[in-house]
Amino acid sequence: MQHDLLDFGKWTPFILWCYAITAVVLITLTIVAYRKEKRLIREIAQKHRRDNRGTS
Amino acid sequence: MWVWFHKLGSPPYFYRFSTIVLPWLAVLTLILFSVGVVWGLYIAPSDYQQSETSRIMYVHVPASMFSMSIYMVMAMASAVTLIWRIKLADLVASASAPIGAAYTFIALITGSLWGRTMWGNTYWEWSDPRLMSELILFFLYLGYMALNSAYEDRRRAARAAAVLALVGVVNIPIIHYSVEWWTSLHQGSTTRGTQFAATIDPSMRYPLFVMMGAFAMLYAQLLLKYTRCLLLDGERNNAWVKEMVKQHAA
Amino acid sequence: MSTPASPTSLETLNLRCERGDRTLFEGLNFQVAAGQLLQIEGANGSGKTTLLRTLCGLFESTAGNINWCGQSIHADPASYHAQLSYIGHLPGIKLELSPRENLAFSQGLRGQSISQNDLLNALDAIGLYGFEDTPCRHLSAGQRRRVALARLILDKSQLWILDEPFTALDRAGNQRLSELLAAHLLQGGLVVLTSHQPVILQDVAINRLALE
Amino acid sequence: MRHALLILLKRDLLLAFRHPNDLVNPLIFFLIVVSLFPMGLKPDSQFLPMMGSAVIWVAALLASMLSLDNLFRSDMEDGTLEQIGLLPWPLSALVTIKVLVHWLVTGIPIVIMAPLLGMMFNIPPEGIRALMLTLLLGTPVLSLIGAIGVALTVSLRRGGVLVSLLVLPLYIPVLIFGAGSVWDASLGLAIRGPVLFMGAILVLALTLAPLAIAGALRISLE
Repeated sequence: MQHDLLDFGKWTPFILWCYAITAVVLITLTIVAYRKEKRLIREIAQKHRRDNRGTS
Repeated sequence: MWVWFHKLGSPPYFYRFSTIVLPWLAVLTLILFSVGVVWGLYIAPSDYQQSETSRIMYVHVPASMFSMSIYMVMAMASAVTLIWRIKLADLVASASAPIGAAYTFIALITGSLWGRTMWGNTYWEWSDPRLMSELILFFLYLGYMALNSAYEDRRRAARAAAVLALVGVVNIPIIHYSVEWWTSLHQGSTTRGTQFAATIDPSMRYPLFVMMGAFAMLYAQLLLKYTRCLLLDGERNNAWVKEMVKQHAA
Repeated sequence: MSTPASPTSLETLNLRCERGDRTLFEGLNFQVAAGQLLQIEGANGSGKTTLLRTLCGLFESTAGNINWCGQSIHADPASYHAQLSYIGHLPGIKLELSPRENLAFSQGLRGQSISQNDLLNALDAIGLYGFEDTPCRHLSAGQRRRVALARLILDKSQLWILDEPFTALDRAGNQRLSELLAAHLLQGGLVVLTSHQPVILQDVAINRLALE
Repeated sequence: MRHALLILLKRDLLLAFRHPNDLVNPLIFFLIVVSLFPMGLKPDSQFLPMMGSAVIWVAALLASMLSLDNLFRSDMEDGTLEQIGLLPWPLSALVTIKVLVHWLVTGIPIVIMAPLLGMMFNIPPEGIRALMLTLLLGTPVLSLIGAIGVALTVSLRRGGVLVSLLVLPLYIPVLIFGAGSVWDASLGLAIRGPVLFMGAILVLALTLAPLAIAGALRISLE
């Protein structure tokens, strides 16, 4: 069956909402995970620099 | 196999292993999602009964399927935590919870939108057993996360949450059965849902499989990532973390 | 009960405890034999209470072993607990109940039947004569502690683990507790306790262990 | 050991009766919540008998949960819970006794009060019989499951709301079967199936919940 791109008749908004909400949730989850790890590494590295300066 | 599993249980090895695997998983997830979405939205035909709305299936079915499986993973990891006291198992359980909750949330939203297209005017139909079970599962995830974050001591949090996860997993079949019984009282049966996933036309089955793969890979990827975060947080004073951070900075 | 294969003793092997991500102590080795008292010293937050709770089996160590009579305390907790009396920070008595009821219940829960006479004698010995039937909420902190200490007399267990037993006690109470400890040790009992003040007992050598 | 369990039963009952307020408050709560609902409707509403079973069940569930808060808390605060944890008996047996006491002092009165409230809601006699039967089977399950939640949170300073978050979702099957069978019975339908299932849930809870409660308490005692 041939389509216009992203046109599903009267149900278009419902289908697009489904995909949009899913995308937002999943992307947020991914971004949070990646940023969290980055922040943690930075935080730990900073603490070690602080500690090293204290001992030397 | 067992040796490998055992090795994976040691934090530094796990960290190195996940560093290698993660980029591949990320690429694979991206590919699967792109293929799945394009296939599902554009190429796949619309179901002759449900018209175009069957396209919602490609997100709803994998999300609801994995929302349940992730809880099972959590329960198994919790059992391992309680029996063998393997630190990593606890982290896997804790890291799974937000992902599982998000999948459940997606399943609820898409299920309700899909239902709206079929039930007519309501977004929420109490007589749909799957949505009900999904809702209760969502509550279980929320309770697990609330308990997990209520304890300050990581080790106690892990064990308390593990007990809760196991209690929850014993309850899931009972909840499922009770909801099924309850909705049968209201005689509102629905024709939608996962049961036709196996019987549907191949032209719709393949994009569904692709999306299932995508959701699975995303879960694996996020699981590794969240576990790494918890690991770094918990072991920040250990030698291997210091070493790793130094390498990272260099 | 069958006689234990090895002599009565409590020992730790390479014990290590953590709270949160902080290591309280590690590589802790000591042994307490029959007739010995071990006093654990250390600043606030050095893990004294945690160590005592670990010895009781309430807190789980991260590594190492605790052996009672040569056998891990986790192997047969029931028989270990039957020979253990623990008095922690909290006296473990119900304020709604009188000292007499408290003791009757705590002994009953341990599965020991105690005659009223023994009960009253124990309360008398710890200096609570005339307070037997006063609800504990009307007693002072020191008196409440005495109710808890009266358990030691009645329990007849070999191992006493006491967390700051001297707090809140007056001089007379101090004296009575010291006598109680000395008598227990003389009968071949074991005591592990924490205390901020020096413990002085007649004719008894005191082992000390300092936590950093 | 049986002797020790009897002593614990006696002790907890005695303690319960030394705080008559704590005994009566959950029941008053139950009564008030149940009578609030009709006030939210029109006075001559025909929905009353329909809602009755659900309202009474939900109120029973909340009353049971709220009264659980003190199940371990006071013992935790005065150190007797530690002593109980150091007894030479299985902790799961001891906690079962404590839960039993909770059921005796809140579950049983709820079962007894329910018919009166059922009549206020115009539930027919068959429904009231079903209400009592299901409450009799269901309230012990509520106590057992609730005790798990309380045991998990007793060492936390702010446990109150958290407990309801953990416990209420787990109460759902009992609620569904309980309220559902009352409704069915009022319509003259057979309720053997759901009642048997509730019995099965009770047996399952009796076997597994004590283990979970004991495990949770050990964690809270650390």
